[in-house]
Amino acid sequence: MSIFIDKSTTVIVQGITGRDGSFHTQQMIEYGTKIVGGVTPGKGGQTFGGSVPIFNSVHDAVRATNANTSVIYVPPMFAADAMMEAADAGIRFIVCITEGVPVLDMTRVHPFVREKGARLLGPNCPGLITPGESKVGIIPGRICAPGNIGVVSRSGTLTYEVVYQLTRAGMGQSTCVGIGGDPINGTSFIDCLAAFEKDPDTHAVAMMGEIGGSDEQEAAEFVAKHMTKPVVGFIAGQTAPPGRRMGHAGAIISGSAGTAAEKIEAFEKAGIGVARRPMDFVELLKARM
Amino acid sequence: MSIFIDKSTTVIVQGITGRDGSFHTQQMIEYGTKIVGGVTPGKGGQTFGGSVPIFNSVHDAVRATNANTSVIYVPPMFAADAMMEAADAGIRFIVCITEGVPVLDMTRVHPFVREKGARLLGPNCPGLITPGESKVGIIPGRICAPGNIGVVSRSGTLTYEVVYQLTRAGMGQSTCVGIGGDPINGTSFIDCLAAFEKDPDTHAVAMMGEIGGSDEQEAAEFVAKHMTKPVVGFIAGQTAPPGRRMGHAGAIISGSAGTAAEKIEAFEKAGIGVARRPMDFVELLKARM
Amino acid sequence: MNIHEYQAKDLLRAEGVPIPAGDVATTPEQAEAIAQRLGGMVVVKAQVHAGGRGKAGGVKLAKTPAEARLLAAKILGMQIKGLTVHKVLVTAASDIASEAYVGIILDRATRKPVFMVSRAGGIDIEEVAATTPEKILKLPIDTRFGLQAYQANELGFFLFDDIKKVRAAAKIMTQLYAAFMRNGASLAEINPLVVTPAGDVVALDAKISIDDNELDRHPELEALRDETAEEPSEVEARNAHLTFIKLEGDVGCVVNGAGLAMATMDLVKYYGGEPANFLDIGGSSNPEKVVSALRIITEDPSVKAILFNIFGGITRTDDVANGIVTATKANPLRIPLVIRLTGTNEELAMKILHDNGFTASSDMDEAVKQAVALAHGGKAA
Amino acid sequence: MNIHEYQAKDLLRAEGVPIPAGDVATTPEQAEAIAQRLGGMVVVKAQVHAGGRGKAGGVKLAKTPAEARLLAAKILGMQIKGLTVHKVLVTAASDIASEAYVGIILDRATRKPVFMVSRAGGIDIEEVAATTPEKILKLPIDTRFGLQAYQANELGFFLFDDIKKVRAAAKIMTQLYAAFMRNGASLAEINPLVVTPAGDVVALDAKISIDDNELDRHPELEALRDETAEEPSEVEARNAHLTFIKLEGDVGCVVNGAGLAMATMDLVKYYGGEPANFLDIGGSSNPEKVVSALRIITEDPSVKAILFNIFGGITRTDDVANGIVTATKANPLRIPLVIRLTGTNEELAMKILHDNGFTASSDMDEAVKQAVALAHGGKAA
Repeated sequence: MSIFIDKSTTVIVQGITGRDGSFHTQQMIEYGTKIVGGVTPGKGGQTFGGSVPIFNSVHDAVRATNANTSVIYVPPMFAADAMMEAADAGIRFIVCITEGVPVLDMTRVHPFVREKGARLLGPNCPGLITPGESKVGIIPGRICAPGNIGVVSRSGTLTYEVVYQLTRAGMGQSTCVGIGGDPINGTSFIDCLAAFEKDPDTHAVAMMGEIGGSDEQEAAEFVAKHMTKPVVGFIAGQTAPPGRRMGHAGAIISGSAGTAAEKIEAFEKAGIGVARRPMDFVELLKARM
Repeated sequence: MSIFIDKSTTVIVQGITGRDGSFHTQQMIEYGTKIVGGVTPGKGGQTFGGSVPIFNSVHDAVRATNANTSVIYVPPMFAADAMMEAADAGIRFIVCITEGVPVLDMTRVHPFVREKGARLLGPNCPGLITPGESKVGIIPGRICAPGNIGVVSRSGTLTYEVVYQLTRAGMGQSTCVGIGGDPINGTSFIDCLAAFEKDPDTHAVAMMGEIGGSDEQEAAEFVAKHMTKPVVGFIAGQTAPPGRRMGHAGAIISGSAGTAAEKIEAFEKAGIGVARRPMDFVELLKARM
Repeated sequence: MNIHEYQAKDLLRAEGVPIPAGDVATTPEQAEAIAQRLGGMVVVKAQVHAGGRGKAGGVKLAKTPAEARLLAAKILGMQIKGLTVHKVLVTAASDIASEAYVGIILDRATRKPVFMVSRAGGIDIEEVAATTPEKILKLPIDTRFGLQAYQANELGFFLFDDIKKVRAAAKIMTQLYAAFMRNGASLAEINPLVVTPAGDVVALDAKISIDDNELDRHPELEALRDETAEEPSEVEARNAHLTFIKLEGDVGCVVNGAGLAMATMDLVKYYGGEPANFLDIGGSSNPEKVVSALRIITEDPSVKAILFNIFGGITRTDDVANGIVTATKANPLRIPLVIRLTGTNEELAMKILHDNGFTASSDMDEAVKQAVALAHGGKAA
Repeated sequence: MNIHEYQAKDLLRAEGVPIPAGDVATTPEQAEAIAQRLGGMVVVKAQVHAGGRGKAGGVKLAKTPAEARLLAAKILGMQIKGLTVHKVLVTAASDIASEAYVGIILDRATRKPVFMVSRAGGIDIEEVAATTPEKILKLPIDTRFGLQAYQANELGFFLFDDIKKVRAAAKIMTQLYAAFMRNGASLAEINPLVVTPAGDVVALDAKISIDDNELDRHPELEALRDETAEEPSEVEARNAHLTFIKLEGDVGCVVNGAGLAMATMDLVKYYGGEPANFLDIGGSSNPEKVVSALRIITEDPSVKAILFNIFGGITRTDDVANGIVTATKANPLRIPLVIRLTGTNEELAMKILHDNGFTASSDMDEAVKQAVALAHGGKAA
């Protein structure tokens, strides 16, 4: 088992003929992901790599392939439209890799996708991988191994770092999910934690947060209330300078300054193991399983 | 029993100090409706008629009075805002009397109200009355009498005409609802029919439709499928000239020209008694009860 | 509210829709001057609020400015579906490789603006809908989110195969939707949307109807109203805040409320008569409205009897009675009048009428029968 | 992206927000001329991307144009929080009866723009939030529907009792929201919103931050960027498509990905060092970016050692290796360099580095320890 994707997941790629889209489509196919189609308006009728049919629209692609999942590699100004198109076409799980999506766009995309009953991961995320079964996005397959650790993270390469260490220590993963670091995104820590809690093949969870906002504090509360499985967490940004981005005003709204210290305190209060260094996950998880 | 309102309904009036609002508030109070407050921005703290408190906003009014129903008499350019304010403030049943609300406004108001879980009646409607218990809107109380006929209509004065005849014939009403004639409104024939079907004190339904659109055809289908109680219907506009309003293009979308003949045929097919004249309701209902 | 083709095109041009150059003329000389300025072939098009202008001879191709003048002279003053042509649009002629239909209509069932597009353009879209509905794509737009790019593309792909034309059409969809929303339209149509031999996608004809309820918000649109293009009695009625539609019958009807007005007309027909009009005096009664209503109805020589049917709710029947008295004192009626009044202040109204020599009934059925009989030369019962 | 007060005021004026007249000056003479033109008392305000300008002496009242010139001469060139003042805003002085705070911020938790308003204006809103949170009203706005009139009124009533001021404030809320949405802002603030003794409601100061992701859509906003108002190394980094923030430490960090970059800085600190910067070379690797990163870091004299931490995913580690080789050939390093590389094309990268005399580790922990030791004058392990 796993969360969100497995070997039966059928995927279409939005922006399949673009630079990033074509590269990662190839990578996903090589990993074993069932890529059933791609979308590039105006290239409908062509194929990708001689075998994957290309369509003019997601609606056309879904009608022809019955895909349930979509992964998006279109430029940032087109990403909101791509997410909404996927949701409107009946895609159930939308993974948006695109970085640089205007945040105000997301204030409309989020309710749209929710109304259509779809799940959105991202934008500005590395996607997810269920090792040995399917990867949707850009997480390098060879650093992962099948196993029982659920991994969820706001960051890309930091996830790779932790997964790499887990794999080297013989601790495989059920699913690794990068939820992305944008202020407004589709799937939260809590969504992933809830899914991991339900998944019988996940025995423990590694969670990597960052400074800013209060998602990690809410996740900690969720862990305390609803999770029976051990969770180990890390917060990046203890040395980051305060107030360089939305900082303070955002903090007034959330009632939290979003500092690393605050988040680590919330983790400790919730009984979450706190990794001080990325390499601490292995020992902390072992101690709890 | 009754539908939508009864003697426990607590009502606030939006636009209570306006010409229409103040007149009809007085009428409603005299009828026995529980008017618990009014709203006019800038007149918060004053009272209407010495006893009904006035508030600056619906939020304030709901906080102070716990009203569950609102009736709106504001000018057309402010009506959309008034409906949304009521829904946002937690009002469960919103009755908009205002005529002349831009239709595009309603394309936003409708989903907003639905998202908030409220019911909207109107706009451009006479409201409703549960004889002997409560009236919300402008239907003249003295033409009604308590009883077992449910009345639902797209028109105002035509409703009065039919209700008047029913009352004179000794056939009282459970609730009389004017859903309004605007292209986009909140509560449909079907909503009312479903409520009447569930209401144990409604034994038969009188329904008055008009030319245009396909609401009556859909209502007829609903009657055929879901109603056990007798229904008698009337369609106004058999002699109306075609194509003077949205006419044809609208017909292309709905797949119906919206003529009286079409609607009467749908009624007959659904086993609905067809009143050829407003005065025919009495005999047709009697024959079916 | 209907506006003219040239006005609709101005609203679309403001959003960037590609439309051949043109200008409006009220005289043959102006038409010639415009044709001169445009150069080349022009089309002279009658500006009236009616369909079927082409079949009626209201749309003509002119090879020279002089011919444009001659054609304008013919078309100006022409009657199309009972409306006199006071203006012509003189516009550059386009070569046409193919024609499509694009429209947006505010739809009751979906509670949304709905796009309708078809490759079968130029001809009557109702006919396409009736005979080959699969040739029309209908796409409802959620106004909370607006028209999305993927939807504009879907509409474009339904019309064209070539991606360049798809993109051009998608852009026009976005512009048409913007015009629809910005102007509070209930209908906005481009028919035909043509592809020129050079591959350009342009709008050759346009029609926009404005939701009357939006006019308070859009005074600049109210200014587009062309009263010379309407039935004079309907203009007079609107200015008196009455809803009035002229018909062909002989029983003039004055009613409060649209539903009751239609039901009254139906009952006239039921008893063998023909209504001369639809007239709704609306909710709030005002003796002035009654005076205006009587004046408008009596201006129509085919009216043989007048029927009042008033169910007083908000409307105070004594106001109506006073209006009748005032109006008939100023301009004594030369045709019979049947009055039915009931509801708010009924007793007072009856007294006012009796005191002034009128009789009135409180029964609708009876009143309608009487009015029909009187219109047919019979006597009041 | 931050913009100056005078630019933010221009964006708000475009929506109709009432703001005292003013203009921007880069010389004392210009400041005098503006004061002359405005007449009466003026305020001379430093235009820098930093708070606390008043406390720093960057905001002064001038009674005469000559005094405005003198004050401008003092303020221009002044340092405020490490930033040099290159521009002053000269604006008509207003008498103040009361001050309020109005702001909109894009909020992560509600996923919406959220209005914050308070009667406690003029002072630091963070302090109000910390000590008397009940004095702040927070109102999230659903962008599908926009700011509704009833919400604008609610905000107005929170600030004022008098209905005229409530309506004036409500109108400003609508205008501020329009400016926020139209310009793709992440923050828009009026602080203080003042009431004058005459009862007028006007904006005395304004701050707008633009979401960087919106700039492709708004080239006119990109043009508002004032590079003279920023840290030069950060400008250079942005032009090289790097995300860079200068800090006070001595270990220069070059990392791919923001999360890993922060984790790397944390680990530097964990082992007793101080990071000299945050630097994210981003996803798609490009040897040029590495060259720029090294140049920017080595320009800072306080950097004592440089640490590369690259986890190759999309980033090809051989590209990074090539970048290091190219950069150090052109400008030989005078400080130690520690390289950690793993992931995509790791073997190739290691070979490139070895062939050019570099050593590299594949272990993050080890590399960070080394870099800290080297910065502290120790030797690489």
